[in-house]
Amino acid sequence: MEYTVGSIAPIFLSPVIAFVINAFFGRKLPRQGDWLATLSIFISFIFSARIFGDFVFGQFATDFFIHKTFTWFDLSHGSQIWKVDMGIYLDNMSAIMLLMVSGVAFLIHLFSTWYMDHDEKHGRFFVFLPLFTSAMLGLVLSDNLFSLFIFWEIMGFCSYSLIGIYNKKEKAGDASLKAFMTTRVGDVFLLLGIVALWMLLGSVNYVDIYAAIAEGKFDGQSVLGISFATFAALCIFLGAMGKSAQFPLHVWLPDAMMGPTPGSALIHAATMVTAGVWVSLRMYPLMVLGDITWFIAVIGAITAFGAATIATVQTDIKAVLAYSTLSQLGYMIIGVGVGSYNAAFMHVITHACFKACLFLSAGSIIHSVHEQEMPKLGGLRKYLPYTHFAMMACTLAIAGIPFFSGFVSKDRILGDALYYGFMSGQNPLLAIVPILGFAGAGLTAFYMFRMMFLTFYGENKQHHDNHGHGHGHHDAKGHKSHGHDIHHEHLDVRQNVPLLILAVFTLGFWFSGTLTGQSFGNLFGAKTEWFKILVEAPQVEKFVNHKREDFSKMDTREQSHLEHAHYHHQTGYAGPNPDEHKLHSAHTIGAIASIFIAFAGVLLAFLMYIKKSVNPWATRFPGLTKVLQNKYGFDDFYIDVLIKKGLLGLNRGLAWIDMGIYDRYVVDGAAAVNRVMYKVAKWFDNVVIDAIGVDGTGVAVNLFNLVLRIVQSGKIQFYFIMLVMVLASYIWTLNF
Amino acid sequence: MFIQLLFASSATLTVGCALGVLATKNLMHSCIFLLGSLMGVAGLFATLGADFVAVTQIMVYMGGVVILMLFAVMLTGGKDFISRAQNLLGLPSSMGNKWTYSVGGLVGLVLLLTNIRLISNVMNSHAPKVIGDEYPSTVSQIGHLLVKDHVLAFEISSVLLLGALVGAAIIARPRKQK
Amino acid sequence: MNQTVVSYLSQYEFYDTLLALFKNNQGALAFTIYLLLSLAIVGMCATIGGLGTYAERKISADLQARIGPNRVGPYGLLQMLADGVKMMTKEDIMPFTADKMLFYLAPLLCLTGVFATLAVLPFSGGFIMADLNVGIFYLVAISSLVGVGVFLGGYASNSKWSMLGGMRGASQIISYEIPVTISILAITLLSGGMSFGTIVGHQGGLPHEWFIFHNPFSFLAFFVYGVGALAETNRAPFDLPEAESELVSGYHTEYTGMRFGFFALAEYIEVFVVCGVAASLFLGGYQVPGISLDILPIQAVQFVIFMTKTLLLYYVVIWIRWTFPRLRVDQLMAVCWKYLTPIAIFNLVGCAIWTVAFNGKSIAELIFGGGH
Amino acid sequence: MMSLGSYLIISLILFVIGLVVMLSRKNIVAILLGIELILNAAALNFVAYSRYVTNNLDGHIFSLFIIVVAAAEAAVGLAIVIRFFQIKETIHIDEATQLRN
Repeated sequence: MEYTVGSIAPIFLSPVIAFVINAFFGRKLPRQGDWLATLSIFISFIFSARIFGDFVFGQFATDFFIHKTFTWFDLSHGSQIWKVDMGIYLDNMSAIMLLMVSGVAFLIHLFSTWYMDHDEKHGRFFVFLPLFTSAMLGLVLSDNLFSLFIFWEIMGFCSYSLIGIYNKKEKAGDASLKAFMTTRVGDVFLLLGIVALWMLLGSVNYVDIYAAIAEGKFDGQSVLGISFATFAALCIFLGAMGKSAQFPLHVWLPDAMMGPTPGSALIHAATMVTAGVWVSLRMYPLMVLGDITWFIAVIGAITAFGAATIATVQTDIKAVLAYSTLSQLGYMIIGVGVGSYNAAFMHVITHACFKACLFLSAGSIIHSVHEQEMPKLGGLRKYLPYTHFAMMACTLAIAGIPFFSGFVSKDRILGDALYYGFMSGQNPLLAIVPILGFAGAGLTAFYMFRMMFLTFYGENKQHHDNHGHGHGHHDAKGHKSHGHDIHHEHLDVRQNVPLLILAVFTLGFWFSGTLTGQSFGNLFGAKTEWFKILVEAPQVEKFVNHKREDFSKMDTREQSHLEHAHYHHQTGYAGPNPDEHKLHSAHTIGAIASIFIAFAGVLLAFLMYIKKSVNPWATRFPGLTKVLQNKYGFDDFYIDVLIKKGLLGLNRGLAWIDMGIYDRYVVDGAAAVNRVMYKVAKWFDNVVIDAIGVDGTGVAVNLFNLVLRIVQSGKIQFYFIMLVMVLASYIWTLNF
Repeated sequence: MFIQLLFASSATLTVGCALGVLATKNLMHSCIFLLGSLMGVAGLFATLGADFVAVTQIMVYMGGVVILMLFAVMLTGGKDFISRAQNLLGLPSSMGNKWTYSVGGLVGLVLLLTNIRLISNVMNSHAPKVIGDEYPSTVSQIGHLLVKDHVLAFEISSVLLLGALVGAAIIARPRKQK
Repeated sequence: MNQTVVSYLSQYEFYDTLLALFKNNQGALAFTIYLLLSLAIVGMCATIGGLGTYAERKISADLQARIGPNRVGPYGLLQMLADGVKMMTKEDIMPFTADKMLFYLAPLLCLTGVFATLAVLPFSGGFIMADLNVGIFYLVAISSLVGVGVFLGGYASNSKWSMLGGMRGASQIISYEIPVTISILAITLLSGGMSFGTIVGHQGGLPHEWFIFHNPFSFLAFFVYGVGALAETNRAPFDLPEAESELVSGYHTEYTGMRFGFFALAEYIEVFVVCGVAASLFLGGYQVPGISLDILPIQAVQFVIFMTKTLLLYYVVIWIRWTFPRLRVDQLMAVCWKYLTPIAIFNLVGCAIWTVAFNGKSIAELIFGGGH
Repeated sequence: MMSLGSYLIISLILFVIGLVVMLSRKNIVAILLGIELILNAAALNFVAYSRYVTNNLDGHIFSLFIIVVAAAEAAVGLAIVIRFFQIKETIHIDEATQLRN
């Protein structure tokens, strides 16, 4: 196998070229260049598929990686290294991620060509979409934190543009600003972490960081009183929190649905939000070294549960999906925190597939019905059969029903969390992680089926309600909604094929490699449990003697030179090696519990919304519903408390100090002293100063003025003459 | 022999044209003399083996600075010339009069003497080296130096140029007359 | 070290006999060689410039279905001699209000700027006056003297038409220098050197080895260079400085006789130089297909090949002149700043990325294999 | 004939002439001409020292930067001159004394 840069670079470059062409000449192209963007992503997909095939189907061993790099600039001085390299780092994880990103992005592009047809923002949308995808692909390919940060910021900009693409709507503008500013908080920390690492190590290459961890370069280093590794890991994780919308910084993601639905699909599924998980996975050894995995797990658990509760009361179909994204991201972060490295990554992939499909289905509904408030929908099953099929498959997957992908990945995370919380001898308070995780899983099943039942089942309210179309219609389409009829679905390739393809990948056996988890029903050509075998936490010791490869050199290592590693239950805990038996029993318990919880959630939803035998929560717990509908008041908190109370309060406090203390005591007191002094001073003034001082000064100034007036002529040449003369006299008085 | 010839002619051109800049009363001629003087300096660079610097000098000064100055001279003629010619405001002529020349000459003389003192010191302390006739190519070395040792200065100067470009465009852009 | 024609000739044996003829005085011999060669080149180029006027008339006549000059000599070939004689014998008129010094200087500056570029033009492997390390950079730099000449010609005449023409000419020349220089920079990036020897040496004799077909960006760069060079030489459709219908004849309105001839000669030779540069930068220059020997007779073949390519381009330039209408001033600047410069910068970046990504290989090498 | 001394003397002459031009002219453009001469004298010195004393190319780099700075200075300076002329209708240096009061 040979890998040149030329066989990898097109993955990233072809969408960039499409972006450039669309940005400058898009208006002149037929269909405003959407076919070009789609084609470019397809090219990326082809190249990614080749790499995926080589890496996964036995070409390379588990720990194989390709690292090509060149020095961008080098400020090294003496023994201190300060350099920035740029390059490509490819391992099994990137190969899988590349295929997922390019594949999902391609389907989303294809769907968008249908969805954005006749939209006034059609061209602009297809300028940013390929750039967004290319930034994510570049982020996956990059071999160092610095270029990762560059792509990270490009994605931030693109999400800003995509969310606010309907720039005439004030809400969209607000949402885009909110997304930009909230992620910026995280980005500042990420940059801080990168700079800190650069300062210590002189390089921010992954391999250099791994090698430094293995060599113990972090030992004994501290900054601001805490260990350096903790500081750097915390900063980088805070950056990841911003991008992956974790608990305190999550407020931007639900608002991000202001953009067109395919754009949300791209933001929520394949690209932007997974970038945070991606960087946490890449920097996992640093997180372990910095001992912040418990923090990560807790943040993930809070997000997973909190978002799930909010999702249960949302009425906007896209809002439900947005909060479910938050919740699922929480699971990924739990996975990172509890050390189930490959399950967290697997959840990234499975989630990307079913969440993209869910969003595209929602887009299909919105585009057909021009309505996205669930209470106004219902009974769409017979109008949108393909959409119903795809969305049902995805809902089963996300709810964690067995044989679907969500079960495979989420169950593993939950099993590891169970072990982490109860059996690994950690702090007993950390039991909150599995508890919140399981509760969230149940809620997930509940709210997803609630959405399904409200949307596709029951009676159709569209025929009776002709007036409610205009409002609540967040996706301002270019054309007016007709208001009297649902478009019957016919098999439009661009609408339904992406949905159906993605729906196929909600089956669990693609990811677990087998249908049942045993050697029965193997996926053709792949290994059993290929995901577990191929993805493992980076073993930092390997990188100590790693030699960098020249950027332009061809990589021609043969398969025969490497042996396949065998799968161990090595899950990379921070603590002592996990007890194999305990872990296994934890997984068994977790699987049974999560199946039970999932079905309980489905049943509850069924009883509430189909049988109507249980009152919906809204009538039962109005107070709680109110809280949830306010999203725990985070938005209000940020605006009212943090900005209004916090900043304004600070201002008021400062004003009080100024007016109350300074004015009253210092100024007034000084006035009293002054009054006494005044009497003394008056005499002194009249006699001493006026007579001698002032008049004398006047005379002196007058004299001095005569000289200065000549010097300060305002004529630049005169100044120059003075300068030259001073210089000359200086030289003449020197003796050398 | 060529080098000597080139040196002699370049030095003559440099000094002669510089004197021309000083002597002429016509600003346009002054600019052209400056052009000649800068060409001479480029020739001197060439005799020092600095081929890249010499060509850059020609490129920047002839292709840019001098044409820019010619444009500036043309754009800033106007009424000024008439009023100056008749000395309406009582200020010295735009190209100087005998007073400004004598002041300038005096200061120049002082600086000349000062610098001769400096140079004589330098020449006494540094014994003149014997330099061979070879002129190795400097282009690739300068390229390496620019992106390695002097990369910071290189980047700063590029930012400076960008700033100058934008600043010049903003300062000189035509404004709406009231 | 800088390669020159003398150092090229010194590898042959007859150089030693020549040296003996000059009593082993290296300098004197080199001086003689340079003198003879520069006389030859200047004479040749002057002839080409003269023939240029003839070609222009004849080709334009052909394009407009006329006959063109046919009285003087066979096919009117001696027309240029007649023109020359006419110019030399005309009265040399100096406008009363002209700035005399600059009026004399301007045509000379134009002519100097053009003739100085001939020193680095690679007529063949050995027949190049001085293959400077900074060759192409020197050529670009020194040819900006023409802009000063044009400007001064316009200013010194002290007439409205001349002034407008001169201003237009100078601004046009310094503006179009930017895309031209940037597209040349893309080629130096590919060849890794600024000397003509290096640039031509990196190409081969056959079209797929030329830099124009090296990659998509250099293909675009050729056209950017072509358009920019047309504008820099004030050729139609960019001949605003001497637009007959607007400005009488622009910056050389007030010139007569041989001074006018200098301007015209400078323009025609500059077109030749620009075509030569395009030929050697993009079209393989003097490279002979399939022959890598370096013997003296090959030089003649190389010379013929170079001249063929250059004169073909020359024909294209004249063809364009008589085909396209003239641009407006605002269109002229828009073409330069809004289209050519961004495209040229895009080309430069693209060439850089191509060089890194494909290790400097051309498309042909990537497809057929081979190369370094 | 060619030695460090001769280059220094040429550069000195250039410098002094530039200075005198700067001081004796009252036209801002003419003063800029003088500045160009002075900058060139400095660049010449750098390159001469680079060849005869230090034997490395740092002097060349320095003179390149001088050329860069001179170009930037000319661009901005002439822009200011043109703006000044638009306001005052003159480029006499003695008119540019607004900051005096």
